Amino acid sequence: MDVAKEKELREAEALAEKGIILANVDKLLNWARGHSFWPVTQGLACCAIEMMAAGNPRFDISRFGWEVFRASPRQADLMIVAGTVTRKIAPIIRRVYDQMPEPKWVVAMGSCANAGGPFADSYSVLPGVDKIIPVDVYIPGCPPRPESLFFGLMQLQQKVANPAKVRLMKHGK
Amino acid sequence: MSDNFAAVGVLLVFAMIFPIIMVIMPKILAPHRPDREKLTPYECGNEPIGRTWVGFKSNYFLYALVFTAFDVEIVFLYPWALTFRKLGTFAFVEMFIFIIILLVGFWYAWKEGALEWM
Amino acid sequence: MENNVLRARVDELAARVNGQVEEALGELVLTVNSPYVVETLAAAKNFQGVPCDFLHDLAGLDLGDRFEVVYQLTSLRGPQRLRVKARVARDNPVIDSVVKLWAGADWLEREAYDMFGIVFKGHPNLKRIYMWDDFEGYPLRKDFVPPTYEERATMRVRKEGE
Amino acid sequence: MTIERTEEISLNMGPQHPSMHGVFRMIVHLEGEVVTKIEPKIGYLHRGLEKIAESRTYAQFIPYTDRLDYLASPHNNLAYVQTVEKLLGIQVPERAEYLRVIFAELARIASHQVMIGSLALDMAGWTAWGYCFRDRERILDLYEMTAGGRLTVNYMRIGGVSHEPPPEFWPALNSFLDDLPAMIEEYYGIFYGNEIAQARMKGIGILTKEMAENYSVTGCALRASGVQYDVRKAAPYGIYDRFDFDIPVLYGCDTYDRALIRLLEMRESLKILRQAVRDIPEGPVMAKVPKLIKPPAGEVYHRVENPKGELGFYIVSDGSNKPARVRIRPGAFVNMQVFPPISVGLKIQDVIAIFASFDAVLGEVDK
Repeated sequence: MDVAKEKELREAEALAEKGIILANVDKLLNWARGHSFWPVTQGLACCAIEMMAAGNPRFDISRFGWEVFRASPRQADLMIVAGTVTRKIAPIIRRVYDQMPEPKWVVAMGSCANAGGPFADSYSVLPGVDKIIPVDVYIPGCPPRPESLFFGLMQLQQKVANPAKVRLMKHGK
Repeated sequence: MSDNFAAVGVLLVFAMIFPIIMVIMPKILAPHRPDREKLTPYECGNEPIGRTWVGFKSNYFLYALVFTAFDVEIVFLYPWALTFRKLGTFAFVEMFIFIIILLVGFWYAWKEGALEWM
Repeated sequence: MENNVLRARVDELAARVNGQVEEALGELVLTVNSPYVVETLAAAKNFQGVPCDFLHDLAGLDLGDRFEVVYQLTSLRGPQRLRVKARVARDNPVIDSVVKLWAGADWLEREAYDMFGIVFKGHPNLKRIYMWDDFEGYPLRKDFVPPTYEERATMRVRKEGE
Repeated sequence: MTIERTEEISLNMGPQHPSMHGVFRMIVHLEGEVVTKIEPKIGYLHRGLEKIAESRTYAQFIPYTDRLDYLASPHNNLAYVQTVEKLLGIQVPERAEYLRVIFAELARIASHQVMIGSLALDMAGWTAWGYCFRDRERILDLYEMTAGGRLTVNYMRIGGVSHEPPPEFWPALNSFLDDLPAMIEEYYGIFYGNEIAQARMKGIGILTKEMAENYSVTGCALRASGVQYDVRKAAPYGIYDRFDFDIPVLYGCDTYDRALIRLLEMRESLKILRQAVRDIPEGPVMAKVPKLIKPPAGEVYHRVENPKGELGFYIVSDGSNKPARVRIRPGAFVNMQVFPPISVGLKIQDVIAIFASFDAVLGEVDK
């Protein structure tokens, strides 16, 4: 069954489940959330410098509305894990993730956060942040360029804007 | 001086209702799933250490006192500043005596070092 | 001129602490046994004329049958450089700490303890510096068995008061 | 009950903190706002680089040195690669030496720009941060044009450099060097000349000369405490003895001088770059190096003037193609030991400025 029909079915199912008003409000909210992520500053290693470069005048993350880097997880809804996750910092990252309020997403930036990267066989590195927290978007690269960080965040925007597609992928798996 | 207080009334009502709406909106729309881990105090990701209920330094309390004293003074100045032309010179002189008295208080606070930052 | 003055001082010091002097790629290396290390370094610190009074680096070394603690000495006042290697037994690796001579050795010794398990007697607060406190084993030893993938993939439970 | 004195608040400035330059953690014991004790805890980015080095061949380890001090990655390559060349006894061709000096000095300028930017940002100086990162992008373009990578450049090889820079590298480099003096003036105007920044940095975090020498402090922190010592002059490596530049030294021993000396060093790096661009010879960029590098058994210690302090490599080889031991002596790791003693008795916002003035990058500190 082609994707458009499937999406059509999902929309109908969401509509029936929530009723006309709430479904539209949800769509509006997801649109708003997608266009204004507030990332918590979880810069660990070299990818953090590329994340800073993304926040600076040349690449300028504020063209997309994601430039508000909040230091405390209480005011953030997106965690960009930028850098190597060592086993010593793993519980701390898990706790910071838990302390973020509910509509939250995680972007694993860089091959260290994806699967341990060049240090995967080291005794003190966690092979991938998805072992401890659910990750939504993986961005390859060591360190990924700011443009690929934006591309990854745009994929997250798609994912947030239409959760039906997410269910599609889950069922599709 | 226009005295249509209706505008002030509308502003007052709107000023009360608008914050209430802003408070209620998240309760309706935002998902609310507290769990034990989320409710622990945030200390850069670590286990919270040390007692939070700690006797803080007394200088902080002095600043609060000095501030409220002169804030109340300004509250008295506002109505006077709006209408002192109609009240004539007596109120004018009266207010300056009031300010001078408070200046003495300010000088004393300064001398006693209440304004020194730790 | 500089070099053989230093060479003379080092030879005379080596005689006193029965260490061996050799030349490795243009650098003097003085190898001593661990009990003499503090005395050697104190003497090297105030050589007349060519004091090697700046502790540049302190590193652990696992040579299979024994450990070695390598001190790189340089100086801010001259080109003299000296490398002192202290042999430490592998079964009970204990050596005197040089924090008294150079306060800069504090974290370097903690790192050597963390990575090799070499105990520095007299160190003010000898604890692991890189690994978490209840990590078993000393990673840079040749016979260290690294944790398996499954063990590394799970989040470690944090000890109280870390 | 009467409180004779206030109780101490112990505050966790943990690994996830905007002004901790990565994942440094310290427990600060406060008396009101005055710091009474600091317990630094590091190791949150310890990736075990020295253990990894023992299971990689000599050439395979070069990209790992980029990730040590990832703000000045060509400079780390230079340190490691020169150590192995000392072990092998290889003579690097002239042009490669000059290219190495150009990339190393560009790395120094980029690293100092990030240091000035993050020091200003830690004191809420957003403008200086924006300016520094904008100008640093031009250096990253030069890296990318030549070696493909922006941050972790991996440009140097054992025996030379990986390849010749493209023809448009030289005009871009010259235009950057022409604009650099104006950039330095701009940074001074925005950040150093601002009296709020001066008031917050002058006289804070005094590191005396004897204390610096006793704590084996190296690099800019040492030169800001009145010791005119720089490895490029004291024990010249590569071809640094051919360039005439002088070593700036300041005697204020405080945070302001530790920050100002980096600005002066950028001016010196400009001089070196001008001379390097002027008299770079033609010729090959890579020496004849055997495909399989197996250095003779032996050991060598080599140190380099990294923008963060002196970076030392101690390599012990047992004749096989993998090193028996690679010991990395990070500059910032040793410098950080002096941070707790000099910041006791100051206010907490001063402690943040002192920490930023030491410019510790946790990739290098934690190895």
